[in-house]
This record gives sequence, structure tokens and C-alpha cells, in this order.
Amino acid sequence: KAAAKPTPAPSAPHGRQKVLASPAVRQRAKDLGIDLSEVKPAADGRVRHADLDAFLSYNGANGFASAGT
Amino acid sequence: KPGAQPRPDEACEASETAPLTLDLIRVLGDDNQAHGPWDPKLDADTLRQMLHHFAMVRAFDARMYRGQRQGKTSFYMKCTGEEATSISAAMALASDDMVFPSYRQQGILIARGYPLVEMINQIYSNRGDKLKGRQLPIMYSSRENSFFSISGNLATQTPQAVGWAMASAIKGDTRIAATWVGEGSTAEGDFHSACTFAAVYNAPVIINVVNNQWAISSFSGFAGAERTTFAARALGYGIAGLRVDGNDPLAVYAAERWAANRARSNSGPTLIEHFTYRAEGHSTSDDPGAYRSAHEGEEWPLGDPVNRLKKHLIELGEWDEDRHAAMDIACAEEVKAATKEAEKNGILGHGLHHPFHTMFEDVFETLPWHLEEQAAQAIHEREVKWPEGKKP
Amino acid sequence: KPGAQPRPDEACEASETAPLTLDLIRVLGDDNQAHGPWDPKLDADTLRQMLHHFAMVRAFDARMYRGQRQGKTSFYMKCTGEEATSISAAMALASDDMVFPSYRQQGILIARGYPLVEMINQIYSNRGDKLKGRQLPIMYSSRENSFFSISGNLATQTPQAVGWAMASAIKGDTRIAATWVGEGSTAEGDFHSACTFAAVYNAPVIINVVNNQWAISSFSGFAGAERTTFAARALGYGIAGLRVDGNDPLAVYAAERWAANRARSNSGPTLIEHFTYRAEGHSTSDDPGAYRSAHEGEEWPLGDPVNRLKKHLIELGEWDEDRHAAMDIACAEEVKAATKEAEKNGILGHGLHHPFHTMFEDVFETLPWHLEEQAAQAIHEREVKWPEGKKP
Amino acid sequence: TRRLNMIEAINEALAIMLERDPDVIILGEDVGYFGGVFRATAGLQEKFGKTRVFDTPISECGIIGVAVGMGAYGLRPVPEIQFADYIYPGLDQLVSEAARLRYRSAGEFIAPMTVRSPFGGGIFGGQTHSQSPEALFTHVSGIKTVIPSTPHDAKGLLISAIEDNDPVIFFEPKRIYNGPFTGFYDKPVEPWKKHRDSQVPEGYYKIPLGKARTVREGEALTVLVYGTMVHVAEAVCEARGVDAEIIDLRTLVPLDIEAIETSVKKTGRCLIIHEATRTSGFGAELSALVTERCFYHLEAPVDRVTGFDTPYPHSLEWAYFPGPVRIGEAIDKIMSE
Amino acid sequence: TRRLNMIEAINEALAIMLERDPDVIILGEDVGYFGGVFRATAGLQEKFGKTRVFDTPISECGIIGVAVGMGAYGLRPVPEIQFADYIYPGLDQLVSEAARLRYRSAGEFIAPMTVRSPFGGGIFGGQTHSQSPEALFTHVSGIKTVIPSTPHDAKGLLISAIEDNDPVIFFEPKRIYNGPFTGFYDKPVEPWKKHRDSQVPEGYYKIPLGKARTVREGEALTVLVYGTMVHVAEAVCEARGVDAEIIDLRTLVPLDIEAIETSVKKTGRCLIIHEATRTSGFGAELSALVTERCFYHLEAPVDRVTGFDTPYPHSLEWAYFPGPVRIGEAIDKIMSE
Ligand SMILES: Cc1ncc(C[n+]2csc(CCOP(=O)(O)OP(=O)(O)O)c2C)c(N)n1
Ligand SMILES: Cc1ncc(C[n+]2csc(CCOP(=O)(O)OP(=O)(O)O)c2C)c(N)n1
Ligand SMILES: [Mg+2]
Ligand SMILES: [Mg+2]
Ligand SMILES: [Mg+2]
Repeated sequence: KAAAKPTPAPSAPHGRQKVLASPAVRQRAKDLGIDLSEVKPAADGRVRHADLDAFLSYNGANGFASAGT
Repeated sequence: KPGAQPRPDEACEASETAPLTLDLIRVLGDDNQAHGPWDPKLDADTLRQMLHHFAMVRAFDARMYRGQRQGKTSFYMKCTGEEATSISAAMALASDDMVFPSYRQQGILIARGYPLVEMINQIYSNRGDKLKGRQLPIMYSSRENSFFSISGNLATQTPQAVGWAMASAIKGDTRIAATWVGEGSTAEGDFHSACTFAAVYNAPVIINVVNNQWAISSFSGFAGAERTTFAARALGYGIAGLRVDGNDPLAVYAAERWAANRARSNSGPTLIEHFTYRAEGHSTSDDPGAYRSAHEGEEWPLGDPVNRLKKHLIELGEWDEDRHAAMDIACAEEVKAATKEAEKNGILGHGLHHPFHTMFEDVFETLPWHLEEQAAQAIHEREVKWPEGKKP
Repeated sequence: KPGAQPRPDEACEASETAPLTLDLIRVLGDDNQAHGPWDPKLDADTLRQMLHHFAMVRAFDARMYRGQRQGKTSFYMKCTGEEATSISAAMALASDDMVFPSYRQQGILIARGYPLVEMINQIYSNRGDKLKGRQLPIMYSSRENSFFSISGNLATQTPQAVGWAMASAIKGDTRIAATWVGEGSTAEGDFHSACTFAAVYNAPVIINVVNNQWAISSFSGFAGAERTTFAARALGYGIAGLRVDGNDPLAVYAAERWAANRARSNSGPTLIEHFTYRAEGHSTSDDPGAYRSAHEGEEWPLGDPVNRLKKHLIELGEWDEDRHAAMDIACAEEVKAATKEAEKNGILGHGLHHPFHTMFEDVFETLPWHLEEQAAQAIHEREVKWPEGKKP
Repeated sequence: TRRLNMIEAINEALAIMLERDPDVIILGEDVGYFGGVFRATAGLQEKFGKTRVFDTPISECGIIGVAVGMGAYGLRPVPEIQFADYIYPGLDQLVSEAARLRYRSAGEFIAPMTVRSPFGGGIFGGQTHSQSPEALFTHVSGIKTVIPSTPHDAKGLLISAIEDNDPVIFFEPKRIYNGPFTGFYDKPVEPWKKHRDSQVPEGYYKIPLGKARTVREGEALTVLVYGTMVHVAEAVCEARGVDAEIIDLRTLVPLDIEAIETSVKKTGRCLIIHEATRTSGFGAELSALVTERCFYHLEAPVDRVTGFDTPYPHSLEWAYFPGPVRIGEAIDKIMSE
Repeated sequence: TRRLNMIEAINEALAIMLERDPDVIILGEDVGYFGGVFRATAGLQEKFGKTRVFDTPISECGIIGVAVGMGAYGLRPVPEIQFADYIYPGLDQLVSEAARLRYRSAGEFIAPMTVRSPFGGGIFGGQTHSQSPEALFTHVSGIKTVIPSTPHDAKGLLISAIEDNDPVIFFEPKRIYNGPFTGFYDKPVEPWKKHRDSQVPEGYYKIPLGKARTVREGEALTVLVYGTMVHVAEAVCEARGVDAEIIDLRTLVPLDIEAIETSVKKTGRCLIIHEATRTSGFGAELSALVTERCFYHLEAPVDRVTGFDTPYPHSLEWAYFPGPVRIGEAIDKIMSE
């Protein structure tokens, strides 16, 4: 997935929008089929498991299946 | 035997010294008089000065040893019995000749007038220590006194001395270098490098091998002493070699002066073996009782150098027992006063050390980012451990 | 001068050899006859065998040098002019005495009958190389022939030889060790360790210093030769020392035998300086024209050892020019045949190397996980580069 | 089993191997008559004689060099380097010779030596009696690096090292020779005899090289550690009540990668602790390996707590030492991510 | 500017410093009359005389040891170690003495030497003419490690190193002395004269120590590399069409952490390449630093492409060398995560 989305972001002027997340969060998002850039990060810009949980329950209400633990 | 050794010209062929590498240059006889061509003919003032340095080192050693036992510092090393090998030798050099000592040449600093308080600050690794508490006690350094920083790694100073001497020669400087190394340490490759480079470049250097017959628990045979002398190593490199009674202050002075003159006149390096005896343990960490008999030490095989010089001066009518006793007391007082003074700067482990940031200085000339970060961490830890106001 | 050097008893005090460290032991005179107490009195068969080894090494060197120039391998080193220092010395040892050579003692392998094909396989680092192509050419190893693995690091083999000899003595074994080191390499600390340990433990070892007067571009003065001889180093350690004309095969044999007998009878180590001359460049990577005059080599300061031995045999009536010429041709043929044979196993860089997995073997006795993983990676890369069927 | 301190355990391992294998010999500065400056070889020369246990000249190059030759002969030498800080003059013989001998001779000659050397600080030894140079050896192919942390392990690992046919560098954490120092330098150190791991079986036993020891199991965090720092780590985790899994590596090369991977994949967090200077310490290798192998399990950055990148300073040694505060804060940080 | 190869650039830097500073001297095996086995010092003795440029005995311990003494005197020695593989006998003088002298004497004495040494493989030099021991020096406090990758940098960095008041080890990648080898060993190597970075200004100029060079900018991946491998990395990225940002570190200690952090935070991916053996190589430190500092930006595990953990083998050197296939596959893997 080398292709970069040319969406400009204030924090990363030259590149695609960067999502800050631990590898474990990235892995979980990937397993769940979630695009991390759609998840609202915390104030420090980082996506944590809790943010994923929130995203899941929000989207869950819109019909997504919960991934459980 | 004293006075019987010939004294070749200082500019002689190195090979002319061959017999002297297997002999023992002595000047002071049992009659307490100076004999033979090696008599340096020092005046009484100089001899008294020498004796004073001897007494001072001994007083210093005694007090520092006690200080270590009392928990004021972690470590100490005496040079008892070997005083002449550093003091008399140093007095035969110019004061700006560069010395590269091992750890048992505190006598050189005393002879060169380095303040006792500075020495003690170093030993206590306190706030006043010019080396910022970084070095093990007795690992002095004094550029002002042309005294090179002492290393814990044995024999490394020997090629360094040769390099300094080569540099001096390259620059047309008249200063020479001298180094001291224990007989045990001559087994290190560095010593061989030193001798080889000294020989190849005819460096103006004196390599002093202090054969005190012991290397911690190992007698000098483990450095090869049962085969030949240490002075004989010189023959192997084709450089001048002298073997001297290291407990004979006049002989030591004379041999060192001979080598200094030789070096200064560009006639080449000299290796001097000082045959002496380590009268005490290796260091405060050592227990010599476990490896050598108790009375071996008492026998002082070559005679206590302090005693020998004292008797010589008395014999010359230039000294007496009362003055000697008074001198000993004065030295002890001076050391005591210096100790008190130094203790104001703190003793080891009692907080009056250098600030934490100094730990990161001098690794490089300036602090790179990683040391800045680490310094911040150390200072932060200090605040966690001793929050504002709580004495560290 | 030949024949004039005294031959002390093999069990003599080391110091008795002192004059021999500054002299030069010679046996063969200008009259091509053997002279004096060092004449080893070898029979004609032995001498002819020695001559044959000489001729073989020279033929081998010539061909391997050419092979390198033709791109069959990366590197080669000749020993031209120094043949006696390895061959005659090796012949004076028992065949199971352990040798720790430097890189210029191919003569020992020849003298011990190591197959030429094996040597060439090593030089070509091919599929037949018992060292699996891992080592630079000429860095042989043959446990069977009591020939220690050669290191690229100078002088490291010298304390190893002493250690082997100490082990032999500890075990009550009668085998001794012998090591060879270039005069330039004696400046390394390892050499000093070797001499010190040999002296301290009276190890049954012979330390051969091959003074071929050059260390790459540096003449022997940079190792100290202008000051004294290399044999004189022995005096410094109080061990026996001999200085021998390294281009005089009989003198080399005699000196080595003297030292071997001395070692075997537990009378101690000997340091032998073989004074010789490196008649060619340091290696195929070298251009001696850049640092020494073209005719220096031609002068063969001590006379070509092959020639000297040949003339001696002729003088004895045991050899003639025709046989010599025939021998040279036969040697060249034998080397050529061995080369052909070895080439069947491949030459360097032409694919017939050992399998990739061998690269990871022998790092440890067994492969830990990380080497297994790396081996898999290497083999995988091989498949990517040369997919099935495509010749690597 | 009896209770031994670390010096006694090492001494016992040496005695057992001298007894079992006539090819085992011990050499080094002051190891013979005197029995070593830390007394690790005390009594051995008396018992086994001067050809089995002997003093050497002060030449680390010579000590390792002759040991290579002895190994080539067929002996199994156990040289001692008096302090790890003094190993450099012998480094060439160790890394260029001993470590490569089997490889370069394709197995014709080996160097089955075990170089014992006290290492690490915390004894006010200044910059030349305090170093932890283990990382240097792990970068060299062909040598195994072993570091025990308890009397029990010291004995079993040392016996394995001596029997191993590859050269082994066996670093002994001198700070814990007499007791399991926990980093609280202002409190007295408990003697080994009170510690569970001072139980040392009598006689011969081995602990395999390349196998880590799980000091305690936990779910929250993996701590990779060895030597003295094992005890410090344990004490800090105890004090903070962190559910850490502490892994004592015991052997750095070959490394027990399985134990590491399993644990980090379980906890998702990893802290590495060593006393050696930080830059290019063995912690760097561990960190790289964990990142390479457990990346998608990581919840927080792999972190290192180490000595600083300075010589070991004499008077400020407790400011230098990676003690409870440094470790504790690192744990807090990892756990808060 | 003229076009120079790396040897010429180094020779020129030395000549300039000998000219400018009467305290600069050069010593080493074969460096004098002959001008060095790689000719780096050719002509210098003739020009500056035997007291400025001279041959030494074959003793690396002595070479570094006398250089320490010369530095203490006030000279600025530039010793050469003929091959990095032969530095070990002098290691103690370098790491215990030169590197710690300023610290232990609190600045009274310094060792402002620059130790030049050819390093790295790819020349069929076998295990003792091919090593890359740079990691060892980065673990030692008090010494700077510099590795140029072009004639332009070699000259400017060497001048900086010589003027620097700290000891510097200056490793010269011998494989690229004559041309920027790109790892495709079966193709002829282009000479330096055709390469952009062979443009070397005349006279004196400096490239600061501690500043990396961005070889090319990119968005997809950060490649951290130095020495010979810079050119291999560039060729592989070129060949694969990867939008990599290639950073030539130039100085390992002190490291340009800012350049590294900025780039990895931008790309989210990091590949580290070196020729040295893998375990505890400098790549491990780089990997640890990247993980510690850019963790939440990482989209793939930081990876290392390195030499294998074996001695450098003679006949299989191209199987050992971290060449285009190994690097290319690592890039593919990182980019596919
Ligand atoms: C390279 C090195 N190896 C070992 C030591 C440990 N050590 C310190 S002093 C000493 C004995 C030195 O004996 P000698 O050279 O005779 O000096 P002396 O103590 O008698 O003055 C030893 C082995 C060291 N400091 N450095
Ligand atoms: C430790 C070490 N330093 C430097 C070198 C590089 N080198 C290889 S051969 C050589 C010259 C050796 O000269 P000498 O000992 O006289 O042996 P010769 O070549 O004359 O047989 C040098 C400097 C090396 N191989 N090992
Ligand atoms: Mg001594
Ligand atoms: Mg030579
Ligand atoms: Mg073993």
C-alpha cells in the first residue's frame, strides 16, 4: 500500500495524513477492517484502544458487528 | 659492592651499559657514606629536602590509609619502602619534565610541591577534587606539575610517555619524559610497545621499572625475574639499561640523572630497574598475610630508604635524631591540617560531591544531544530522590 | 666466519648463548663445504630431500603467483629466498611437533608431505578446499600435519605456540611447539607475551623470528634492527637465543635441532633469529619497486639458499647440474599436474564453491537459531539470484 | 542443596570440573597461590596442584593467547581476567583468534575456553573496576556470552560453559558476589544465604546455555534483564506492585528468543535493563529484536533503562547506576502509554 | 572543484591539514616512505618530511599509545591502522585511554587524534581484511565515529575530524575508494569521476561532525545507512522505484537524531542497512532509537539489513554481503506491511 493519499494535513505538510497509534492498535484496527484515519484520535493526536472501542460502538449502532475482545 | 659499579659516559653506546643491567648500582654503604662514581654529590640542603619529602609521603600514606579504614574513602595505596624510586628520581629531573607515573608514585607530586589538600580532595572525591570525583582515589592528574593523569589500566602510560617524548623531540623541545611501571606490569604488551618505539625513534624518555618484587600476590618471578633482571630487557631492544638499588636514594638520583642527561642530549632512551620492596600490602583492598610471610616485610631486604638517607645525613653531620623526630611530627601535623582542610569539602559518599551535571561533562569537549538528555534525566532523578530542601 | 661460532651444550644456561645472539651462525662456506661445530652432518639423502623441497616450493610459488595474476584467485605470497627458514627448520623437528607458522612458511607443509592439491584447493577457495573457502589464500590449516591454522593477524600465533607447549609439558608429552614470526611482527605485544610466558614457564617452544629485512615497505629498522639483533630479544627475557644465517640450510637445520633438543629435554625455550632476505614483493598486492631499489633484490645478500645447498651437494659429489635441471622440471610438472587436478574443483569466484549453508557452520559447534535463520535467508537469496537450473 | 554465596558457587563449579576432567586448567593473575582477588579460586591450587591452577604474568593478551594454544592441544582452559575492564589487551586473542578458530580451520582446531571475569559496578571501583562490556562480545561471531545472577545459576552455567566446546565469556556480576543487591544502596544488602536462589545442589549439574529463566510471571509488562539488574528489577516491580514478567536472560548469545517473544506477545510491553552504557549496549539489540518480532503486539514503545554514556564515575556512582528511580519511572511510563 | 576519487580526497585533506597546522602529524605502518598500502598518504612524507609523516613498528598498541602521548604534548596526531581488522591490539589504548583521557583528567589532558582506518568488505580480503567494527566504538563513551561515503564528504569530514579536540575514529569504506560500488558485483564499477559527489572543492572546507546528509528525499520509507551501503541502498531504491528517503548518517556518534526523527515521522517506515554483523551492530542502536522516538508513527516494524553473524567468508563474500536482493526484499516487506 505504497500509494500515498495526497490529502493535506496540518501536521504533515508534505505527506499523507499520519495517524499516530501503537502497532497493537494498528493491528487491531486492521483485523477489524477499520481505517484508522477515520477514527477520532484523542487530543494528543493518538488513537488508542479506547478510541477504537468508541469508534466501534458508534459504528456498531450503525449496524457494524462488534469485534468482541 | 656500593661504589663498585662503573659509570659510563652518558652519551655512551647502549651496549656499554650491558654489565650494569645485571649488576646493582649502589652508592650508600653500610658505613652510611657515599661511594664511587655514581655518587651524585648532592649538597646537604638537597639531601634534607629529599628526606623531608620521604617523611612527608610516609606521613601522608599513614594518614590516608587510616582515612580509608575509617570510611572516608573507598581505596588507598601506600608506597612504603619505595619512596626513593619516585622522590629521588623526580628530584633528578627538571621540574617541567613530563612524568607518566603508575599509581604508586605519589612521591613525585610531593617532590614537586603539589598541595596536600589537592591530593586529599582527590582521594575523598569531594567537591574540591579538581578531577570532579570521577577517578578512583590516588589516580591524580596535574598538568601544572607536568604529572600525567594516572590510569587504572596497567602499563598503558609507557607508550604514552614515549609518544610525548617523541613529540618533544619533533618540536625541538628540551623537555624529556619519564614513566614508571611496576615489574609485574612489564608483561603487558604496552611495555613492549614503549621499548620498541623508544628504541626505533631514539626517544628522549626514561622508562623506570619499579621492581618491588610483588604484583598483588604474585612474586616477581611471574614477570620473569627468575630468568634475568628487568633491566636486561633493555639489552633486548638495544637501549641503555641500568639496574639500581631502589632503596638507595643517592643511587636512584644518580641513575635517573644519568638517564635524564642522556635523553636531553639526544643520546637516547634508558630503561632503569629500581630494585626495591613493597613493604606493605598492595592496597587497602589487599591482605598480604594470605600470600607472604609476616616477617618477610620486616626484613626490609635492602634497608628502609628513609632510614638510609637519614643515617647518611647524620653521618655527614648534617642531621640528628631530634631534628628527625621533630620533622616527623611536623609532617604528621601538616598532613593532619591538610586533611582537616580537605574534609571541609566533604568525604566520599557524604553528599559534598560535584553537581550531577559534571558527570556528563568532559566525555566530549561539548555535550552532544544524548548526553544532554541523560544529564537532564540524572538531574531529574536527583530531584525525585531528594526533593527541594532535603539534603542529599 | 662460517664454522667459527661455538656450539654450547643444548642444556646450557641461557646466558651462555648471549654471544650467539649478536653473531651469525654459519656452516656453509664460500668453498661450499660445511664447517665447524654447527655442521649437522646430514647424510646425502637428507640433503637431497631438502633440496627437493626447496625446488618444489619455488616451483609452487612461481605457479601460484602466475595463477593469481591470471585471476584464478585473489591473493598469493611467495617465500622466495627464505625457503631454508621453513624447510630446513621443519626437517629438524619431529614430524608431530606442532608448528604455529605465519603466512610465509608454505615450506613446512611441503616438507611434511602435505598434498599440493590440497594447498591449491585452499588457494582457489574451491569446492575441494578443506577450509571451505572461508580463508584468504595461503592461510592453510592441517591438524594431521601438526600445522596450526594460520591467522591474518600478525604475531597472534606466538603466545598460542607457547600455550600449546605449556599444555604438552603439563601432560608430560614429548612433543614440542615451534612458531614463526616476521621480524616486523615482533613489535606486536603478542610476541612479548610469548617470550614472557615462555620464560616464566620454561615452555618447550622454539620462537623463530624470520628477519627477511622487510615488513611490506618498512625495512627492519622500524622493528628495531638498527639498535640490536632480533636474537638479542632473548637476552631481555633470559631465554636462549641464536642468530643464524637463514640462507644457510645447514646452519638453520642445526640451530633448529639444537633448540628442539633443548626444548625436548626440558631445558627451556629458544628464540632463533633467521637472518634472511625477502627476495620478492610482500604479496601479489604489493609493488616493491615503490620502496626499494630494483637491484637490492638481485644482490641476494646472503646467497640464494637453493643455490648454496645445490653447490654443497655438488661439492660433496652427490649431485650435478643435470640432475638439478631435471628435478626442477619434474617439480614444475608435479605442480602443474596438481594445479590441473585442483582446478577441477573450481577456481575462486567461478561457482564451484562450498554450499551456502557452510558459511554458517563452525561459527559454533551447532547452529543457534539466529544462524539458522540467516542461513535460510542466504539460501533463499541464492534461489532468487539463480532460480532452479540457472548456474550460479 | 546447601546455601552458598556466588563466590562459593563458582569455586565449587571450578573444583568439580577440575576433579571430573583432567584437561580443565585454571590460569590468571593471582588465581593460584592466593586464590584470586575475589577468592573465586581459593584453595584450588592447593587441592589440584600448580599445573592445574596457576598464576600468570600480567598480560591479558598472553593469558588468552596461551589459552588458545592450550585449547588447540586439547585442554579446556578457564582463564580469569581480573576485572572485565582489563580485558581489552586480550581482546584480539579473544575475538580474532579464539572466536574464529573453529570457523577458519573448518573445525580442525577449537578454543573450548571459558574466560571468567568479574564485571559491573556499584562497588566504588571507579571507571576501571566497574565496566560492563558484554555488548562488545555479542557483536563478535563465534563467542558465547553468559551472565549468571544467582549462586544456583552461577554454578550450573559455569559447568555448562566449561564443557561447551566453544569459547565462552562468563561475566560475573561482582556487585552480587556476596548478596543480591537490589539497588537500594542506602539499605544493607541481605546475604545470599537468605535468598531462595542460594540453594545450590551439591555435585555436578548443568544449566543449559541459551535458556532464559523466568524470575516471575506477569501479564502487564515484560522485563528483559541479566546479572545484578535482575535483583534490582525484581525489587522495583515488587515495590511498585507491577504485574511484570521478569526474564533473566542468563545467556546473551545464544539468546533465548522464544522466551522473549512469547512473553512480549503476551504482555505487549517491554522494558530492557542493563548497567552498561546505553548507546550500542545489548539493550539495543534486544529492543531491535522485540520490534522485529513482536511489533504488532506492542502497546507501548520498547524502552531501555541503562547506565549513562559516560565512564563510570567514582563519587557519583549512585547517580550513574540505573537504580530504582530510573527503573520505576520507566515502568510507570510504559504502563501509562 | 575538481573530480577526485576517495583516496585523492583523503590525501588532499591530510595535505591541507599538514600545511595549515604544524601540530598535525601522520604515523602508521607503511604510511611514510611508501605512502600507505592504499596510497592514502602518498607523497606526504616527501612533501612534509619524516618528522611529520612517518612509518611505525607493527604495533597498533604502540601506534595509538604514542599518539595519546603526542596528543597530551599538544600535537594532533593522525594515526593510520592499516585495516580495521587489526585495530584490536590497539583497542585498549583507544577505548580505555584516548576516549577517557579528557574525562578522567577533567580536561587537563586531551587526545585530539584522528585514527584513520580502511574498513568493510567486498574486496575478497577474507575474514581479516573485511571487517566493519564500527559498533564497538559507538558503545564506548568519549570517541566519535565518522564514516564518509563520498570523496566530497571524505575530505570535509576528515578535516573536521582532525580539527576536533576529541578522539575520532574515521573509518574509510575501502570498497568505494575507487568508485561508488552499488552492490551489483557482476557489473563493472563506475569510477568516482562520473559520480556527482566526486566534485571536491579545492582547499580547506569542513563538513560538521554529527550532521547527516539526505542523499535523496522521499515519502514512503526512511533508509538509514552509511559508508559503502549508501550507494547500494540508492541503487536498489532506484531500481525498485521506491520513494525512499535515504539518509547517510556520516557520523554515528554523535548521531544526527533530528534528521532521523523528522524523516521517520514523515515516512512511518524505517530500514537500516549496514555491512557489519547483525547482532549488536549499530543497526540495533538505530532501531532502538527509532522505536523509542517515533513509535506511534511507525506503520511497519523497523527492519535491519546487515551482514550475517559469521566471519567474512572469502569465497562466499557475495553471499555474505547485504546486497540488492537482501535489501530489495526487505524494502518490499516493509512497504507491504
Ligand atoms: C591491564 C590491567 N590488568 C590487571 C590489573 C589489576 N592489577 C592492578 S595492580 C596489579 C599488580 C601490578 O603489579 P606491579 O606492576 O608489580 O605494580 P605494583 O603494584 O607492585 O606497584 C594488577 C594485576 C590492572 N589494573 N590493569
Ligand atoms: C595485527 C596486524 N597488523 C597489521 C597487519 C598488516 N600486515 C600484513 S603483513 C605485514 C608486514 C609483516 O612483516 P613481517 O612481520 O616482517 O613479515 P614478512 O611479511 O616479512 O614475512 C603487515 C603490516 C596484519 N596482518 N596484522
Ligand atoms: Mg610490583
Ligand atoms: Mg619481514
Ligand atoms: Mg567452554
